[in-house]
Amino acid sequence: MLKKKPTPNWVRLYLPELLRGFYITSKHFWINLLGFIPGLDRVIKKEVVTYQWPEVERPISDRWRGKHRHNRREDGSTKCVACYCCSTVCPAQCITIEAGETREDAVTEKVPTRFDINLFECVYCGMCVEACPCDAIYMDTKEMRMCEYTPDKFVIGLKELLK
Amino acid sequence: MNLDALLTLKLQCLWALVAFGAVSSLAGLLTWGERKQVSLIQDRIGPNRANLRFIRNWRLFGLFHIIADAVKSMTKEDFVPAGAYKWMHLLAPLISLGVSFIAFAVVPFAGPFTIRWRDVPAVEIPLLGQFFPGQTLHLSHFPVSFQAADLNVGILFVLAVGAFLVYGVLMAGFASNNKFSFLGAMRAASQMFSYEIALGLSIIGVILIYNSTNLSVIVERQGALIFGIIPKWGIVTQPLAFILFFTCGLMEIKRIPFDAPEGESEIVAGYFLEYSGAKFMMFLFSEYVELIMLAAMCAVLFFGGWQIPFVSQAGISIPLLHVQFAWTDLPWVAAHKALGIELVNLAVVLAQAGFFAFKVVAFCWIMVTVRWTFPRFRYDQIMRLGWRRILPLSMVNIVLAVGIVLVEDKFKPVIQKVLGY
Amino acid sequence: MEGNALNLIYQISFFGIAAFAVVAALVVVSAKNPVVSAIWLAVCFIAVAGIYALLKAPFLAMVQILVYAGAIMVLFVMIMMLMDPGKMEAGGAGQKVVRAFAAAAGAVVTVVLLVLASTAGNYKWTAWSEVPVGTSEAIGRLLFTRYLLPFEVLSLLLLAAVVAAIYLARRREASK
Amino acid sequence: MTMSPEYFLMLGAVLFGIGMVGVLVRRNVLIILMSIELMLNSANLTLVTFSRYLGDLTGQVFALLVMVVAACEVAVGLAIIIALFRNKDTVDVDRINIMKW
Repeated sequence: MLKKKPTPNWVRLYLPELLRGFYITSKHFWINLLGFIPGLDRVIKKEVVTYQWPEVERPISDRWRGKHRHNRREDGSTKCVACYCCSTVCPAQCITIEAGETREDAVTEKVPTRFDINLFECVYCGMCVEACPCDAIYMDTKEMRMCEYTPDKFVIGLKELLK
Repeated sequence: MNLDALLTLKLQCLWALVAFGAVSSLAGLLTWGERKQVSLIQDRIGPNRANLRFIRNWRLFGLFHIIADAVKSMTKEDFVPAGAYKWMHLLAPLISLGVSFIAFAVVPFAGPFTIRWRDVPAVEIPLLGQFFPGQTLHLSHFPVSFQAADLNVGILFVLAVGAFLVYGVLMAGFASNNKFSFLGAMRAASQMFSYEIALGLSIIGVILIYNSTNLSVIVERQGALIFGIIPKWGIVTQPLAFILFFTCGLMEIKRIPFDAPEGESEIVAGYFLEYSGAKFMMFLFSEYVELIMLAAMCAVLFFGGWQIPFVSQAGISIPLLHVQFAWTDLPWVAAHKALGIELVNLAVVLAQAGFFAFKVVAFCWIMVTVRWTFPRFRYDQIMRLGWRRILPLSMVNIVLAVGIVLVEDKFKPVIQKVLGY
Repeated sequence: MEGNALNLIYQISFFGIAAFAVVAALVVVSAKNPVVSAIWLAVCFIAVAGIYALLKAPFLAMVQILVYAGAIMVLFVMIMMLMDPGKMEAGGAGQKVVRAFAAAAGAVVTVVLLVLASTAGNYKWTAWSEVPVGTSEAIGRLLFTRYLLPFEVLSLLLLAAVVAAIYLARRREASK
Repeated sequence: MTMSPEYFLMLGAVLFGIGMVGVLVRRNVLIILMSIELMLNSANLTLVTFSRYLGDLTGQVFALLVMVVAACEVAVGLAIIIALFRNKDTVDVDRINIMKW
């Protein structure tokens, strides 16, 4: 069992600990404030972590999950074979797939005629990427600014995914 | 009553306007300053994007956010919930804002200043003369006080205003017809009780030491020197009282360690939950005015008000170090005797006002830092701190103050002889 | 001329404040919701504090606001908020005859008092300039010398009241 | 200034009358208590008026003492009201007419 240590009396006085906290926050304030002064910013290194977005783009990690895309074959068609793996595993159930007939060149047995992802419902968990057997769906577009004027634009289809 | 009484009345009205303008502009700056300061504390940049598009995208560190906020809140929908007391819902923010300004009537912004000039007809003074049409202004030996009302019960006035501050909160909470608002109002009322008493008691020490309830007299007596070198500020004579007063003051204006009435994580936004647009802005603004009020009171009662250490209307003098300098020794003043000393005195008064403003801003800075350093107390912790720690401590402080006064009275000749004050 | 102007300001402020006080008092006794009447009572108290200030009693004016508006009325409002608002508004007309008699009695007393008050101008009173200002210093000096016994007795009364209030308002588990 | 005292006294009389009517007419015990406060206040006003017109501070000292009494009265009165409300669930004086139950 974890024994609770009694609080020392000097901590229970409040004031010393309050002053220590005050020292920490005001240290941050003064370092950052002086760091913004043009001449001094070489001497005092400010700890500000803000990126001046949108002027400065923040570097996005390769593992970052964003808007979806489909991998293409060499002829430009999607690698998806409409196996429903992604839509089954999707916890948000935001993927709607309708399968179509075999392609004429018989590379695959099925092709998706409709592959809709509702970006509002998507939770960006990346499970569809894990589940895909054909390496078709990816979330590495690094697209984070998804802005439209109407909500229906956020249901993206094959055309958008293959862009 | 002679002419000068009426003139004083008019000048006091004018000065009230000036003080109102100064305080409200400082409060407006604080709405931006607090956000900027917290962002620096948290290693961010803070508001910096509002700009003047037509003047080369000027940003001025986000100063235009003040205007942008005002415009935004004014144009927002004014929402009154169903089942609310309509007039009370409207009156609550007005009372909060109005009352918080009133306390500045007794704050001395700078030292007393006597104009020694000739009498002039009003028409000769371009701006001021409009208020006194066709009169002769007796400007010879005309005392000017930078204080709207020199009340001899100044401290009590501030306390009374502070006691009335809770009404805006209570009315807002009651009129909103919302359980969260109601809880916030209840918390505010009970907190007020717990801390109002301690606030009054902590000031009593200061009243005893400086032997007055008049704020301008208290400030003036803080100009004395202990041991000939330490300024007799409240913080020196009553350090415990300062800590207690500051704590209770933070409670009174509902700043963060004690902001249970609005506690976002518990009761959403407390008493101003049902407010939007301009009325919400009024609550926010009154909070900043109260902040400045507490800062000004701390400066006046404990940090010498407008007193600049060792500097007076006569000159600079530090007795123990034998530094003596009279303004009349300045060559320029000696050359233009009458006008010169007048202008120097004016400059001293302005410097005092500037020093007071500096103290107030410094306290505002401290309070904002306090806000972003300490977490909110739990409600029962606030009550326990108020009744079981601060109240007994403030009573102990009164006993201490009485002891100091007695010792000072008894050994006055000895002290004067040995220590020279 | 200037004396007259100040006099006019004085009179205007008196009548303004007095009107405010009377209107607030009327709302207090006629409002349905006790919280509304409590807030108007606070307004009335502040108006009376203003009258005190006009009567050269600044200390008393401040104490009036501090004690009445700051402590007593907040206590009232808080107690009311502790109660069930639905049950707080005691409705119904009650016994109409008794109320009519009561109102008449009140009116008669008011008229008698008014008549008595209106004769006050016949006497010679102290002039404004000779009246001492009721500062905290002056009142305190009187309180601690000539009226020390009442002061001490009242502090005892306050203590008794505090003990009584705690005893009465305490929740008793044993009785349930 | 040069105002005669009867206006102040009349104001006190009117406030007293209003408070008295409130005590007699209203049935809400909270409002009755508030009306009593109003009456005490008007008495205070009269005391202060005479203090000013007699040039003597005694009236003000007594007004101060009356305020203390009023504070005591409110504290005890509100405590009684809370106790009553807990037991009888009402603040209507017409329904608080049993001495014991």
